Amino acid sequence: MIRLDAPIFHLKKVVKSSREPLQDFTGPLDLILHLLEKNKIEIQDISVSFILDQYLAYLQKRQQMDLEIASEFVAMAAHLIYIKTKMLLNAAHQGPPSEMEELVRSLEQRRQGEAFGKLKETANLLGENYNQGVNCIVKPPEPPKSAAPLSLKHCPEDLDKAMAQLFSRMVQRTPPPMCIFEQIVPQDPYPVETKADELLSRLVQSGPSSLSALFRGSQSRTELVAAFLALLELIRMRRIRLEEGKGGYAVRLASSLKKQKNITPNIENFS
Amino acid sequence: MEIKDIECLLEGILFAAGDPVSQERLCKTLKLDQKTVDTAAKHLSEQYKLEHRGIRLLKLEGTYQLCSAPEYAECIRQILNRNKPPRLSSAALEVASIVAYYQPVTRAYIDQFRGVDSAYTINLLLERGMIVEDGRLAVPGRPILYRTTNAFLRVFGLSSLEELPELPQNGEESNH
Amino acid sequence: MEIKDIECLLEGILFAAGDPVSQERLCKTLKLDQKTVDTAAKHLSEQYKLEHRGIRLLKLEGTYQLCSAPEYAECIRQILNRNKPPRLSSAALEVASIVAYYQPVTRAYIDQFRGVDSAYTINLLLERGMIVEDGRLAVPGRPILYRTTNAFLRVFGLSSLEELPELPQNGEESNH
Repeated sequence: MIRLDAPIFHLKKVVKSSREPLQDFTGPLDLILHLLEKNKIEIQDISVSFILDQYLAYLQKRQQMDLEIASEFVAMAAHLIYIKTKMLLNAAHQGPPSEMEELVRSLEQRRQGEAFGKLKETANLLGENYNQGVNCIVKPPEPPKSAAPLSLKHCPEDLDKAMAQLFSRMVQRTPPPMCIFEQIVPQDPYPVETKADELLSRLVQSGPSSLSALFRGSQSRTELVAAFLALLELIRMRRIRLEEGKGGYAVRLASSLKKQKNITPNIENFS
Repeated sequence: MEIKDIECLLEGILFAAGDPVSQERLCKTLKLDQKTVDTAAKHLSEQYKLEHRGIRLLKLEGTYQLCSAPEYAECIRQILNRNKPPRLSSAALEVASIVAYYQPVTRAYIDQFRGVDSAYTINLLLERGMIVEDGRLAVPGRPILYRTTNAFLRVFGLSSLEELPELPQNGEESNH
Repeated sequence: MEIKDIECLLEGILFAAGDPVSQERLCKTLKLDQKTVDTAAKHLSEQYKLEHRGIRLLKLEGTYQLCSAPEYAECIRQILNRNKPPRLSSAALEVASIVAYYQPVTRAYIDQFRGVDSAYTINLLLERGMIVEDGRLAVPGRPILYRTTNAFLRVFGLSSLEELPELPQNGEESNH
């Protein structure tokens, strides 16, 4: 990963006083809040597109990014767009106080808050410490050298209890009575064998058929499934052939069987 | 056990642990009184500094932790291919300070104090392990309380919260 | 840089790394030749041993690594373990019980008994040495059979399998 220092953002167009030095702020939102606080800019003057342009240019420049910085940008951009949207909407409808007004008011409150001012001073003091403190690098715990089966401690009764629990679960697991399923599966599955018979006699009587026609007239889901399985099995046994035609697939009897009459398919237990 | 042996054992334990180990647990397991453990720790710590060793012993609010000597940080990062943690933004510093001085605090309290929504910054500090959730306040909504961690003390070069610089006087009294 | 400084720096680097660090990387980043690095490492390693320090320096296949001194292993384990002795999860207890009472058993048998997939738990018990593989069942697929070990007996304070508590009454007869 490319190592990135926090980028510097220039907000020349929106900064009213040129005397304010452009500081190397860690995030653009920080910079904006700082400037707002010092009355150097007004939130109305912030051109969202201007900042977004810088942001996008920055993204293009860096293929690999420090995710932390990138996420700060995304958060900032989203925040600004939100404020701007609220502003635009409020210009048209005189609604409740806008986010912008709230922000400005909260900034004023913030200026008034003495406690906060003092805390900020102290925070800056702490910030200097931080630059030292981050250089104390800690290490991850050492992986245990040996598995610790010996330090495990159980009494034999734990085994007993575990078994009792298992047995009680097993009782619960005895299969539910069939009557519960009667509603769900109202009839026996359609036998594949019967379906295969049907399909063959239909092909013998009416000649080749389209694939979909063979499924038509099925009364239930299981009959459909049976038809599908029967088709597969008949193809496997080379009784019928599936051919691709213009309008889709056609099913015809395999030529060797065409002349035979009364074919009884010999499909073994695959239903 | 002589004090020298205790020092060596302490070194081994703290090395293996990596994380801070509480004084209490050390005393209990080694069957030593607090004073002995503390003397050994202090001596070990001084020795590290005196001999310009590559490691340092930190005392953080009733716990001990080893860390690398700060003067080698740059070289270590280079070898291990690690980035220097980004500077804390002033927002993060503010939130960390509010939590440090007034802990345990709720998010609403921090928001009110700063006059802006601090959700993003609180999450950042949580991710960096500098603050943790510490129960909930017994009021409607049961908001989460936050407090600082040992990692906070470490990165701010403090060995306990008592070492926080005093706030300038006539600070307002405040509630959560 | 003097050899003493290199030693201290090496200590700091290896401490922060935790994992092994290759000689090559050390030489390259510190801009030192292999011999110098090796001399410093050897000296540091000897010093650790001589002074009965809590850490040791290992050289393994062109890498260096710090680890805690083996003579303190038991003590370290005691401290770093949680306060209460670790216990098996209820899943692990169930699997251990099934193996204990019905051994040798296959995984399929355990799965069926518990009604859930037990692969992870079986591996855990294998890793902990509480069960071992014991041949294969002579059926298609030749599934592995498991039985309990002496370590299992030790953990449960049993001197033989005959001392296992009697099974609860409603125990069903079952086959593999």
